[in-house]
Formats: sequence, C-alpha cells, structure tokens
Amino acid sequence: MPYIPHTDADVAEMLAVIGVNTTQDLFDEIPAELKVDSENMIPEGAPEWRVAADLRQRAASDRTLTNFIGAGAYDHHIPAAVWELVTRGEFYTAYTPYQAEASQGTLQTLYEFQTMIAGLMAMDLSNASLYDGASALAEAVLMAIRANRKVKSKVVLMPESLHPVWRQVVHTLVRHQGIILKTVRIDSKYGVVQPSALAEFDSEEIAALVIPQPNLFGQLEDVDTLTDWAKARGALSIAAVNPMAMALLKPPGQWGSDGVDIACGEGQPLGIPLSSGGPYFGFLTAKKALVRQVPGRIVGRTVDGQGREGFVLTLQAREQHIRRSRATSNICTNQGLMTTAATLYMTLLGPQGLHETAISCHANAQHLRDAVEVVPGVSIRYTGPFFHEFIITLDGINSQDDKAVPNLMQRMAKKGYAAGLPLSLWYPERRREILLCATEIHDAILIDAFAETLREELACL
Amino acid sequence: MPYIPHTDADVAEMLAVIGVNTTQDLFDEIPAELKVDSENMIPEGAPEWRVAADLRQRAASDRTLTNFIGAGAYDHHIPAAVWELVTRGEFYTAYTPYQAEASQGTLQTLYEFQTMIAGLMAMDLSNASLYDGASALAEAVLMAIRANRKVKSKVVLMPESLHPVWRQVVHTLVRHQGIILKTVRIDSKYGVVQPSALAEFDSEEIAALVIPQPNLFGQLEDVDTLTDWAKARGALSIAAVNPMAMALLKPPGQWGSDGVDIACGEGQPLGIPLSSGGPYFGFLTAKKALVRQVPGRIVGRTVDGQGREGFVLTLQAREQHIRRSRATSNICTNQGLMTTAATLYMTLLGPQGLHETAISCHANAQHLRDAVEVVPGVSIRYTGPFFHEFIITLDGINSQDDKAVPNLMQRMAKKGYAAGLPLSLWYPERRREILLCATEIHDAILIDAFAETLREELACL
Amino acid sequence: MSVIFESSRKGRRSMVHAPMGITLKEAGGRAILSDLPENALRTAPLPLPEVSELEAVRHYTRLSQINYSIDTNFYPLGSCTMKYNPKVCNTLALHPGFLGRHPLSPVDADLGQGVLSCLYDLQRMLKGLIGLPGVSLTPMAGAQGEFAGVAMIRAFHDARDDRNRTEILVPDASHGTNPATATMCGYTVKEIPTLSDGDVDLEALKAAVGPQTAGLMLTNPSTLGVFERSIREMAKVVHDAGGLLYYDGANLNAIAQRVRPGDMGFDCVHLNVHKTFATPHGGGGPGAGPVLVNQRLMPHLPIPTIRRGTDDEGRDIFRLTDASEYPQSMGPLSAFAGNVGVLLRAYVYLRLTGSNGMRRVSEFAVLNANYLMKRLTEAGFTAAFPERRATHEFILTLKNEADSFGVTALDFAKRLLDYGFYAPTIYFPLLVPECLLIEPTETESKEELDRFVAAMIAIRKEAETEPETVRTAPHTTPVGRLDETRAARQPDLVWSADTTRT
Amino acid sequence: MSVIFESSRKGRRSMVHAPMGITLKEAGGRAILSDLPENALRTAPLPLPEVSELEAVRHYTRLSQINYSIDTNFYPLGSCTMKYNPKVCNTLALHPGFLGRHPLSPVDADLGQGVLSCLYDLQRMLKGLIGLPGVSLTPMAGAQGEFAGVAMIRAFHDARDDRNRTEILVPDASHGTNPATATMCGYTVKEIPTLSDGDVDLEALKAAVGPQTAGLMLTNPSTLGVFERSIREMAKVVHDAGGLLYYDGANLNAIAQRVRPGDMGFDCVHLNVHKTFATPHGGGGPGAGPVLVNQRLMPHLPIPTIRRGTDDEGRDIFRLTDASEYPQSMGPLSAFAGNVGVLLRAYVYLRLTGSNGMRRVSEFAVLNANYLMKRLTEAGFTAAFPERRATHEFILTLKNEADSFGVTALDFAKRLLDYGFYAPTIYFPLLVPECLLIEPTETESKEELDRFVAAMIAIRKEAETEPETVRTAPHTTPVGRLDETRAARQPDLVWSADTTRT
Ligand SMILES: Cc1ncc(COP(=O)(O)O)c(C=O)c1O
Ligand SMILES: Cc1ncc(COP(=O)(O)O)c(C=O)c1O
Repeated sequence: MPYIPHTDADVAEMLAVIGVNTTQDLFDEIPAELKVDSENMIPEGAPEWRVAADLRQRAASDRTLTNFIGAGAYDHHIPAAVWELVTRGEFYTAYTPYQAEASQGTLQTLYEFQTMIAGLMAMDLSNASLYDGASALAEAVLMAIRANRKVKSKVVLMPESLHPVWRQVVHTLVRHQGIILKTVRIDSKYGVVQPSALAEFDSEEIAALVIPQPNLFGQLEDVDTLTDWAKARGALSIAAVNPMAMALLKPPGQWGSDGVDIACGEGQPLGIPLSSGGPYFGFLTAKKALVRQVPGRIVGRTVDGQGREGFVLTLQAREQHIRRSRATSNICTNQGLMTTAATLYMTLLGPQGLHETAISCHANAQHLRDAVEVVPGVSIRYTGPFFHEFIITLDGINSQDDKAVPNLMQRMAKKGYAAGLPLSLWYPERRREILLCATEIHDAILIDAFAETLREELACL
Repeated sequence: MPYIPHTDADVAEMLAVIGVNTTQDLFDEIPAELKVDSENMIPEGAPEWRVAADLRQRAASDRTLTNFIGAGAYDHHIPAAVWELVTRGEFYTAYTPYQAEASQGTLQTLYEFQTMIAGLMAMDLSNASLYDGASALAEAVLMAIRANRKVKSKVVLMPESLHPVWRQVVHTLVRHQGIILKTVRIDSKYGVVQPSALAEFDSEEIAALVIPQPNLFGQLEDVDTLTDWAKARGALSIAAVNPMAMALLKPPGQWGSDGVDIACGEGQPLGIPLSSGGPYFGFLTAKKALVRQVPGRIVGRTVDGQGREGFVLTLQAREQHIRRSRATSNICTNQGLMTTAATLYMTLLGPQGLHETAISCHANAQHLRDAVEVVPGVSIRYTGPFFHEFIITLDGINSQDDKAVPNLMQRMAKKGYAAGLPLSLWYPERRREILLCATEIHDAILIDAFAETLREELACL
Repeated sequence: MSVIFESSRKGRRSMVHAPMGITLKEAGGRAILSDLPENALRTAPLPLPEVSELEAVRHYTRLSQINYSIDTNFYPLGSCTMKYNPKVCNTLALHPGFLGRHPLSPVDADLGQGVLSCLYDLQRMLKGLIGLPGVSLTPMAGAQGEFAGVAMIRAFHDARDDRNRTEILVPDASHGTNPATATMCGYTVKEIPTLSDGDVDLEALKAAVGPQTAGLMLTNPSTLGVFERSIREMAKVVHDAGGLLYYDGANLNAIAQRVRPGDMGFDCVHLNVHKTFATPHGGGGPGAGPVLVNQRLMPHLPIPTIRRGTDDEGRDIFRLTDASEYPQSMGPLSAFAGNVGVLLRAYVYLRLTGSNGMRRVSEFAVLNANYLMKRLTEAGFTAAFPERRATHEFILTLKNEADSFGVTALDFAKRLLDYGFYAPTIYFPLLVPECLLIEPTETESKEELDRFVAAMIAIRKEAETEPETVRTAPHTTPVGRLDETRAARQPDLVWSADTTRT
Repeated sequence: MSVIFESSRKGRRSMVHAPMGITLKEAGGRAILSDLPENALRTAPLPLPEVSELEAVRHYTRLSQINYSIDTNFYPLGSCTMKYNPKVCNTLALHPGFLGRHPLSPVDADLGQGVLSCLYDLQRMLKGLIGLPGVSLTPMAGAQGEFAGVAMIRAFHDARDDRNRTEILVPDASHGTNPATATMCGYTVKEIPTLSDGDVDLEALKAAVGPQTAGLMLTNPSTLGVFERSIREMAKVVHDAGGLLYYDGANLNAIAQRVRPGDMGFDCVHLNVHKTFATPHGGGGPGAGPVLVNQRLMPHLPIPTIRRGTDDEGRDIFRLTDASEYPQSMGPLSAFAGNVGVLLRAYVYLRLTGSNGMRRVSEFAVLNANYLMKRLTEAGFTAAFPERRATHEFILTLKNEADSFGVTALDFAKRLLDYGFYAPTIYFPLLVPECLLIEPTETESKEELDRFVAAMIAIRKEAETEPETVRTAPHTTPVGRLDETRAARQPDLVWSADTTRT
C-alpha cells in the first residue's frame, strides 16, 4: 500500500506525454534477464490500522524496566517540549540544508547548537554532529593524526578505562590508515590512569592521547595531568566526555594549562531517548587552529546582499562532495535532528537547570552507592571521586561462576529492574562486578526500594 | 513551579515603573479580610520529571482492554497523521478566530469541516461544532422549537431507542423553556419505532420528532416513514445519527420525501480517541432556511479589499456576545480542535476510505454476531437490519440475578476484554442483555478469540 | 489558500487507509451488505476530497502556518487568558493508556483507576482553591458551567417550592454567556449599571433585588479589569433577598490563591480550565468548566462526579457516581463524563504549578497588567479606569484617537497584526467606547510587553501621519481586511464545485 | 531571526526543569559536592541561553516555519529521494515501549522481544529485496554503510592474504562518499570515465582493472539518472580480475522489486533507508545504511546482527549476536546497535508498503521522472541524456541558458525557491555542466509536476527578459542570497556576545 497519488487517468495522460504504452516500457533499458517478479520475502502490504495494532503490541511487550544501567546511554528525563517541537514536519522532513535561503530554520538551529556545545566544552568551535560518541572519537583520532604535524608517529594512546566498545569502534574505523592504537593501563584501586602508566610511554613518539571523563567506570580521571603530559610530549589531547558531566565538572577547554585540542563525546544525555541505542549523536569540538581539519558539516553565519544575517553550510572544501578522496571524512548524512533535540534540551534547562540536573545525578548516585553499600555481600569496587555511576562487587559470588550474576539480573528483571550492567559483558573475568548508574530521576524512594529488592534477591542466592 | 519568565531585575524595574514597592501592593483594592494565605488542598508544585513519572504510571495502570463496547463511543483506528497535525502549536494554541486575518488556518479548516460534514449528512449547511452529541441534540430541539412557527405546541417526541443518557441530557438542557418531551415506544421484536407507536400521537400537536439512526441498540429505524410522518404533522424532524454509519446508510438529507430539517450527532467516530468519554464534539447541520436559528459558531467565505478569498466567523448576530439574552444559545467555547481532527480524518480516508471503513465495521459486526450466536446460552435479541452493534441475551442467566452479568464482565476483563455493555446500566430490568460492537479493527481472528473466551466463561457459570 | 476540495482528483486515495488493505471491489463489494435493505443504503456520493496523504499533510501544515497562536505570537486577548500551554500537559494526556480507554469500560481496583484517580485529585484541588465543598467536573466549557450553576440555583429554589423567583441579575458589563445562560434556564435578565469607577452600582443593585430575584451572576475581578470592592455588601444584599450568587470564574487568574470565591460569599462557581489552568484553546475549544458549590447546592450537582470508596475486598477504588446517589441532581450534561482529556491537562498543570505556584501566577499576571497599563498611559493612551489598579487585565479607550485621527479600535487591532501581535479584545465590554481589553498573562516577559508598547506608540504615530495605513490594515497577513458584511449578507458556508468567486 | 542567545536574560529560567523542584541554593548547594575535588569542578559559567519555556517554544516554532520541507514544499532534490515520510512511522516508533528501552537492558523471551523481532523481520525483508543472504543493520548512514562494505572487501582480501590489491575503482560520476570511503579504508582511488550516452566506459574499465584492483564501487541506476546497461559485463570484468563489486544503494527507489543488486553481480550493498524507505532526513539525519552481502563476505559483517534462537526453556527468542559469533567481523561501527529508531520507521514503512507496493513505488518514481523530463524537454530544456530513459531522476543541463542569458544553474535554483519549490541538486555530477539533477519521487502528483514545469518555463522567460531578477534571487525567502565566500573566509561558527555585525 504505497503512498502514490496517481489516478488511472493521470497515468494514461502521463504515458501519452512520454509516448509509451505502459509503465513497463519505462524499464526497457534494463536487461530482461535481470528482471525479477515481485515474489520475495517481503509480505504483502497492510493497512495502517493493522500495522499499528501489531507494532503497539510489540512495543508494549518491551516492558520498560526501572533502569539502573548507564554505560554510555543515560536515562534522563526529557522535557516534553523537546520532542513536540523536534517532530514538527518542517524540521523532521527537511534535507541537509544545501539551499540555505530555504533552510534557515535548520541552519540557525545548528549554529545555536554549535555555540551551546562548544560553550559546554569550553572549546572554540564545533561541527554539526557525527553519528555517535564512539564514531566521533574515531573521527577525532583521524583528525588528530592529520593535524599533528609536530610528531611523525601515528601512535594514539587510549586508556583501559575508555568504554571497550568505543575502543573497538575506533579500531574498526582508523585501522586502515596506518594508525597504531595502544592501551594505557589503569590502576586497580582507583580505576583511573596513574602517572606511572603514562611513564611507560616516555620513550615513544605519541601523536595523540585520548582522555575519558568520567571514564567507563564512572571514575574521574586526573585530566589536568593527562592533558599537560600530552602537550609536553607534542601529542594532541582528545577528550571523550559525557556532556551532562561537563555541566558540573571542569570542561575540556580548561584541562591542564591550555585545554585539550579536541573534545568529543556522545550527545545522548542531552535530550535523546534511550531507544535501544540509537539514533543518538556524536559531537566534536576543537580549538580554532584545527578548524580546517574538522570532519562533517559546519554552519557559519554570514550576510545577504542587503546585509541581513543568515546561516550557511560552510568550509565545505573539507567535505567529500567537494574534496572527494581527500576529504576530512566520508560522512554525509549526520544526526541533524538529534542536535535539534539537544539544542532544545539545553535551551529549556538553561545554565542553572543543566547544572542542577548534573548535581542531582551526582547526589542520587551517592545515595545509590550508600544504599547498596550496606546490602550484605556488596562492596564498592573503586575508591575516589566518581560521577553518576560506579561498580559494585558481589563478594558472596564465586568468581568462577558464569551464571550467578546473569541469574540475579533475570530475577531482578522479574521484579521490574534493569539492575545495572554485569561487567562480564566486556570483561569476561570480572564475573562478580556490576556497573550501576543513577540520574536525576532516581529519587531516594526509588533507590531505597531497589536496594531492598537487591538485598532480598542476594539473600536467596 | 509556574511558567513565569521574570527575573528579579525585571520585577524591580516593573514595580518602579508602576510606582509601588512590592507586588503585594497591587492587590490593595481587595478587602483585607478576604485575603487568604496559600495553604489549601493543592500540593506543592513538582518538577516536570516527577509529574511525568507519576502520570505515566497512572496511565499505564489503565490497561486498555480489547474493547467490544460501543454505545455512543466507537473504537476506530485513527490515522497517525491526524493527531500529528492537530497538535501543531499553531492550531493547538490559537483562540476562537476573532481576528480573521490572523486566523485563516483555523477558519479555513472550519469551513472545510462544515462542507464535509454537511456533505456527509447531505444537508445544506453546518455549524462549527457543539460540545458533544447529546448536547447537540438538545440544541437541535431548542432550535426546532424556535424555528417551527407552524405549530404552537412545544411537544417534542423522542423514541425509547434513543440513547438514554442523551434523553436525560436533552431533558436537563431544555426543560426550563416549557418544552415537553414525550417518549415514543419501540416494539420488542425489532427494537425500533413502528407506525403504530406514532399513531398514539395522532391527536396531538407535535413540534418536532427526533429520529436516531442507527438507534442505541444498533437497529435501523424506518427513517423515511418517520421523516414523512413528521412532515405531514407540521413537525420538524431531527436526525440524531452516527456519522460513520452515514458513509454507508442513507443520509438524513435524503430521508423521506424531502429530508430532515436538522441532522446532528456525536462526531467522535471521525478521528477522536475514546479518552474516557471526551473531549468529543457535537455536530449540527440543517436546511438552508433555518440558518439564522443555528446555535454556535459558523464560518463563512468572503473576500478582502483586493478580492482575495478569505474566511470569517459570520452570522454573529445569532450569538451570545452580540445578542446576549436573546441569543440562539449560550455556547461560546466549542470543541474546535476536535473538528480539525475530524476534517483531517475525513480528508485522509476520503470518500472511498470512509465508505469502506463503514462497510468493514458492518462486515465485522456480522461476523461477531455469527460467532457469538453459536455460543451456547447466547441469543440475538432483535431481528432486522443493524449497523455495527447489536444486543445479545444470555439465556442461561436467571433474569432476577443482579450479579451474574457484572461477574461475567469482570472475568472477561481479567482475560483482557471489555466484553460489551451490560444493558442493566440503563435498564435495570434488562439483566441478561449485553450490547456488543465491532468496528474495522475487530478482525476475524480477534472476534473468534473473543467468542471462544466467552464460550469458556459462560460454560463456567 | 485554495480549499482542499480544489485539489481533489477523482479516484485519488491513500490505500493505507483502506481498512481491508484491498479495494471494496476486490473484497466482493456489496455482497457484504445483503442484509441491509436497499432503501436504507446511501446512494448519494460522499462529497469528501480525494487527495493523497502527502497533499493532506501539506495542506494542513501550511494552513496551520498562517495562524497566529500563543506558540508563535503574543496574544493579549482580554478575558481569554492566553497564557503558555505547557507541552508536557499535552504529551502526558496523549499517553496510550489514557487515550484508549472507553468511557464505559469496567472499573474495579485494577481497572480505570489511573484516569479516575487523577480526576479525583483534581476535584480536591479545585475545592481548596475555590473554598467550596462540592464539585462536578463535567461541564464542557465555561458557558456550560454557567448553565449548570444557574440550573442548580433554580433547582434549589424549586426544591423549596420558592417558585416566584423569575429574574437573574447581571452587571451591564457582564459577558454575553451570562444573560444567554439565564435565558436558557428560563429566567428573565435584568442588567445592573456600572459606576464610573468601574464598580457595580450597589444602590442600583439594592433597588433591583426583590422576591423575584433568583440570583446574581458576577465576575470578580469584573470584565472591566477591576476588583469589585463591595463584593461582600453585594452578596449580603442578594442573600438577604433570598437570591443566590453565581461566580463566573473566567477571571480567576487574577486572584488564584489570594481570594477564594467561596469566601466572597458565592454559592456557586464555574472555572475555565482553558484559561486559568492553561489548557489549550485549540482555535475555539475544547475547554472544560467545572462547577463548585456550597453545601446547599450540593444535592443538585450535575452527574457524574468522582467518588472514592472501597471494593468488596476492601481495596480503595475511585468510581463515577450515578443518578441514584444524586436523586436531586440537575442531570447529566453530556453523554459520558465531560471533557476528560482536557481535565487531565489541567490536572497536570496544577501538579506542576502547585499551591505556591498558583499564588505566583496571580502575582505576575497582575504585575504584567499593571506594568503594561502604566507604560501605555505614560505613553499617552487613556485607561478606562485610570484611578484603579489593573487586575490581570485592563481597558484602554481609544476614543481620543478615534476623534482626532478617525482611526478606530478596530483599526488599531488590525494594524497590531502587522506588527506581529494578535489583537486585544475589542468593543467588549460594550459600555466603554472604542475599547481594547488587554490581558498579557504571567507567561509573557517584560521585553515582550515593551515591544507591544512600542508597537502601540508606532501605530498612534501612523494614525496621525498616515491614517490610511492603519485604516486599511492589516497589510502583511495572508489576506487583507475581510469583508464581514458581505459574509453575513451572502452567506457562503460550504464549498461547492460551482461556487465561482471574483 | 535573532539567535536565541540574544533573548537571554540573566536569571531567567523554567523552574519545572529544576530537577529537585527547588533551586540549588535552597537545596544546600555545594555540600552535595563535597566528595569531588575542587579542581575537578567546573568554574566556567555555562554559556547557555536563559529563556522561559514559552520563549523557547516560540523561537523554535518560528524557526521551523522558515524551513522548506517535504511537508510544506515539493523537494525534487536529485539523489536524495525526498518522498513523503509517513507520519505513522514516526508515531509508532515513538511508542513509550520502544523509546524507553536501554540498549543493554536484559533480553529474554519476555523482555526486549518487541524491538528485536521488528529488526529481525526487517533483516529478512531486506535480504529478499536485495537478493543477498547476509545483512547487518548497524551502519548509521549510507556513507557508513559504504565504509562497512569496503572494509569487508578489504577483510576478504586480507583473509586470503591477497595483499596487493590497493585500488578501488569508481566512475567519475560517483558520489563523493565513494572515493572518500575508499580512502578511509586505505585504498587509492581510480576514476573511470563515462561515455556520452551516460554509461560507464567499459573499455576504460577493462583497461583499468588488474591485480591491484580491490573492487569497484557503483551506483545503478547511476547518479546520471540512467541504468548501466552493461552491468553484467562490468561485473564480470571486475570479478575476473579478482576484485569485488560494491553497490551504492542510494538509487534503489528506481528499481525496487524489479532488479536485485545481488542478481546484477554485486557482492555487497548498502541501502539508504532515509531514501528508499521514507525515513525522514531531519535536516541532515539521522539515517541508517544497512549492508547486505553474499556468502563470501558474510563472516566479515559488522556486529551486532539480530539472530533468532531458543532459550533454555525452548522458547523462541531474538537476540543480538556478539563478537564470539563473528570472529572475522570487521568490527562494530557504533557504541550499540546503530540507529534503531530509524530502522523501526523503515520497518513500519515496509510493512505498510509491502512487496507489491514496493514494486509500485519504483514504477511511479520512474513514471514521474520520465514524465517530468519529457515535459521539460518539450518546453525547450536540454536533457543531459536525451536518448535515454530517465530512471527515478534525470539531469538537465542549463548550458544553453547560461550561454544565452548569463543565468546559471545556481540562479535557476535560487529562483525556484521564490516559486515555492525547493531546488534540485545542482552541479552534481560534476561532469555535466550547469546541471540540475531532478528527482520527483513517486509521492508527488501530476499537478505538482505540472506546476514545477510551469515555474521552470516562467524562470527561463525571466532569464530572457529580466535576468537580474533571476541572478539576484531568491527574493521571497526570509533572507536573500547569502554570501558563502564571506562565510568561508571569515568563519563565524559560534555566537558570542561581542560579535557585532553590519
Ligand atoms: C467573562 C467570561 N465569562 C464566560 C465565558 C465563557 O466561557 P467559555 O468560552 O468557556 O464557554 C468567557 C469566555 O470568553 C468569559 O470571558
Ligand atoms: C549516490 C549516493 N551515495 C551515497 C550517499 C551517502 O549516503 P548518506 O548521506 O546516507 O551517508 C548519497 C547521499 O546523498 C548518495 O546520493
């Protein structure tokens, strides 16, 4: 049941104008032996009511648990106004704004986005989005390699505390360009990179250092030291940060003596629903000097013939449609609509609202930690400052038992909880550890009920 | 947490301009002894995330049953485009279009609505909505009394087969104006008005006759005979119809030799969600001669100084804001946004889609009747043609037992069904009867499963 | 823009809205209808537009864009309280759980409690806010609330067999729905004049009341934008004569959480949730007009209301009352329970705003109105009641401007549209010549008010220097000033293919 | 319009978005932060706008209104397939059950099956449509699909230790993402010329292939709007040389359900669901670019994919695959599983449209393009390939107009905006001078196409009689022609309070 307006009379008239008898004739340049009939694995089309009934049932069956998982995607409240506006047809059904004069809505919103996210990172400028946080980090690595003319090496350091899937994505995306990724180990008490770990690279030429904040485990890295270390070595520093955290923590533009060179991350916390992992958006901000190395779209402000301000896609000479094989990236379609959502999110919360939301996340995470810490059999894995997530160890569980934590998770799910992320998903040997997260929506009542359920379920083990 | 933009600086400046010290001074004309402090039954305001979490939980707890109830509100599929567009801010947050030039969106939509609903009824004209079907019928009765200059009587006949709550609403709204409502009885085999029932009023002066189609029981009245009877008596005829049915059945403008004088009804089937009973909208259409007796807003087409077409509220001399105590009705705010939805609904379905939807309702209702008729203990109450609902009698149930049907309904609800409306809600003595309804979304699979469950539950009785 | 019917093409349709996924012909056509008598069937074609879904979306998207609305423009329409309608109220009310519930769906401790608990909570909040113990949420707008109120007053008198009360009093500045409602309830209407300071003439009221007085309908603050200072005396006068007092709650935004209508002496109150509680106007509705009453009117409340009780197993349960519990009810006003979806939005608004928030609402609504009145009068405009405080709204009279420049309130209103503002209410109340009734509401910023003042000043300047520009306004809207006389004289109310226009 | 920061006022905020319902000061302020080292905290103020919710709603509502979009305008942007985006796809994808699910939420027979079953079904449908047995939905746009494809080709050669293949071939008309992708995968790019009839030069291709050839990236129909007739020969040439064939699926709308890329000989395919399957472009994204492969590339698919299996109790279960099941995978491309919400919309579209429907999609996409090409050439415009059938799109060259009137393709494009049309793609492909690449899509009506033709004719007339009007267009948009050179020379990429403008 396709969306086709043509009446039979229209078709007849149109064929007559073209000068063919049937629409089939329009396909006469296609070699006959290649043509197929319609049979295949797509079912027949169905009316809207039937598809809607089926999909609503499927969606409802994904019953949403009270969620204590973070690990790269965070369960924040999104003001209703955000998506009421984002889904307006004029935003939702426009293309990449090639014709600037007919796309000022999209372009100005992107310019405002660039301003907001650059401000949040305390960096000079931003692009108009990349696919997601992980791929944005890969682009940042490629960009750093292009930009770093001081050192000849293509070695990039990434700490063990960086999200392991992000590390894999970076590997996937940069490996064909001769870049060598090396891992900086973390210490086992604080779960962060210590100067001693950096010292292992003292004799190597390093092109760039990636610095996560907070890191995968929720722990805060000593970002000033790391940034200054990179600078001293002639390496570029790349921050990979949670933007919500940056409303509370020192932003990358102010790390160390001079700030990082590139700051990127996952934009999802800024108004994007969890939605099984996407669409989210990656952001990438940088120092002014690097502007011509930035990948992706960038919007700039300019004027028209009468001196009126307006907005255009700019610096396009970096991009694939102009520079082709020598472009800064192959990206074309990005995650535009998601940045519209983020712009609205940041606007509605404002500086105070965003700051207080970050504080509230932190306060609730502290409460969560205190509440689970007193549950028998639970201990807190790392010492030191953290932001809105942390790891617990289930001491009572046999560290060789592959099934214990998954079983616990299933039982917690039956009680309505997504009870954190079992670390064994990424670190098979860490069978007793769970990464827990709280945001502003996890108030004391919710947390206490969760801790109580955890206590009961652990007692049954 | 009200929506107030003022900063402290704004307040200070504004107070200075006004020339008072505090905002409290602005209330100094209110007698001191009347002022209250804020304590009362409203709780403190809460942030959006907290209210959203609470409301989502409450909404989810209203778990929606597979619904076989009709009885004045019908479970149709609504194309998604309807409410995506209706809730656009420019429609949603506009007022009644007093300033026509700044309200052409609303006005043109209403004009299109008037055209569509008048066309569906095959009547000359329509107003721009009333509150709901029941109150629209009351307004139609008042209008008929005003308009009927031929007879002096204020007697209005309403059949027993008219929705009993509608009858009460009419009574509530017209009783203070000397109008006398009389009931026309129905026969017990077909559930409709027979000529013999009308004959009882042969010696009376009658001002108007109300004709429901289909009637409360889903049965089809002999509308031609009723309309002609009214005409012959000098009474005005008022149709009270389901607009979905009019896509299949003969519309009121064509009943009898000359059509009815007024046709009204409940607009809910045309794209309005069930939503526990409202907001819906009433519609009222009429013959041209009655235009100045119509209650409520009416939109007309006109031109501007340059001859460009545009739309305005018109014939306002009928209305309360001009004519005050002599207005055709006290209505001011109506159900505008709902008619926007109905306009979109009718536009998206189009003539063929609406016709086929009505047919589909009918086909499914036939299937439902056939499926439950063979369930042991069930019989069909009335003979004769019906549209999309009908009554079953549970023969096995003791006709004095007040609890049997309610218990059955509760057990069906546990299985996920709203299993029709027990007629005892309105007719306490009809303890064994249930009104069942099917629409286009009740396909054979759904109906067969329902019938099977009914069979099982009846077997347990 | 051309009307949708002009885009119609025979045979065009959206097949996704064919309920069977095939056309009727394919489905076997009329066979399905064999049980329906031929003469019961429709033969007249359905005169609906035949367009694609894309054409429909484009048409109505574009139409929406040519509306002014709160979401796009300052909308200082007096008496209408065009404040920001929080998006979240809409979003939550559209939850599938609320939308999909049939009004007659079974209710028990596990079913239907979501929506009913919200409505019950709303009833409690409104009682607190108004200071009256009885409530029914069912009226579907202010005017239906008025009907409910006056019908209850009548039921009260009737129940006491006090049948000679045939008259309802209203101030001459009252809203049209007040006298229209009194008529619907079978009363004659007597208007009470207003004093030059804006208060109702208490002496005239005293002279008017008597054994024929059923009641008085009053808005306070009044539609003149001032607070009736002698409200307690007025109440006493009416009550002493055996009449009751009806409060039109359209202006509650000025006094929420500061003065309670119950304390002023009113027996009965309606509220416009689409004003005070920020539910949208939707281009004309729907709204909701809950009524609140004191003890003596409670038996007459319209049904249904929401009650809390317990089920057979002793569990808490919210349910609708039925007629048997209200044998003296004035009756039902709608087929089900009123505009539930609108009431849910109001409930969400009140939960967000809260008690202290509502107090701030009235504080800032009044601050904005007084600031705007002061700025405009300082700029040389004439307030109708310059000695009085503005409440949440105030009146300018443009009589001077009309006399000096031949430019009327209507012209000012139309010209404001060109400046990007919706116009204030004009020519209401009728007793103030060339009046603008201006209500900024608490959700507008000082900058927006300042822009409005600047526009008013600019227009007066134009009135002086180029009056034709103002008299022929608007100029920037999709159509120019429309010919209302022609519309009423030659009514064109439905489109037809053979209507031709010049 | 002024930028949002210019409306900002110190201290203004929406308190409903204060997560605690009170301000930080009231909450005890920094005490909560005592466990965080002072030097880890932010001291720089957050430079976000301080506005009310109403101001935000107004600002972004008005901004949206100045966009052209499918919902408001014909949008014949070649290569972009700007067809109607059905509203229902959005509505269903926004169901709270889909939106609220965390990507790492537990999966079992009762949990997460809704979304995973949809994705699984989508995988099956795409395999049928493309005629290839392997699929991964995870790439987040066409270009990432291309990356996945070329990286798989590389993985394939590497796995066979065939390491001298250093070159990727692309036609000179190829989309910029093709060569850019090849570079990202470490290849050098060689361009193959196009013949004057629009087909790739087969002889040149033969000459170019060799042991250094890793593969060929091809769009068919090509970006020139014609079907490569010698596709089978081309495939053979490349395969014979040991290279693989990559299919850029951007133009699938022309051939859906008629020719399958798998049958043409392609080893690997990406799709743009935001083109063929009508998911919205959102002003630049998000899209999704699923990849499909034949047997030999299957081991290298990007992870995760969706598999059907059974749980411990033997119940059916859909789940994501992990790295252990794809030891030779090229790796993951995103932190989770790609743009799931976009894929859901595509799935709904395919369920609605269905098999026969997709066949009609290509039929009418091609009918509209050929009709439009014919009307325009009859009106005197020059098609780039007049002897060829148009596919779903076609190219006009305005070289004549440029030479005769000094009015360029850019000028035509800008002037079309004044007529209410978005402009076709211009200056792509680069090899056709002054070109317009026009793609009407199947969802536009004949009337709309006729209006477009009329506008083109009118503009050419203007080019002749008043060329300045065209050269300085657009004139009716909110801003006139913008100075792109200045934008690039003096980049102004973020707003700051002290940026002043003339
Ligand atoms: C003072 C006053 N009373 C009554 C009403 C009628 O209320 P509604 O439009 O909700 O019926 C209004 C509405 O404008 C009003 O302003
Ligand atoms: C022919 C062609 N290939 C590839 C792409 C890139 O796809 P995407 O924008 O989804 O990355 C496009 C998009 O415009 C295209 O037209």
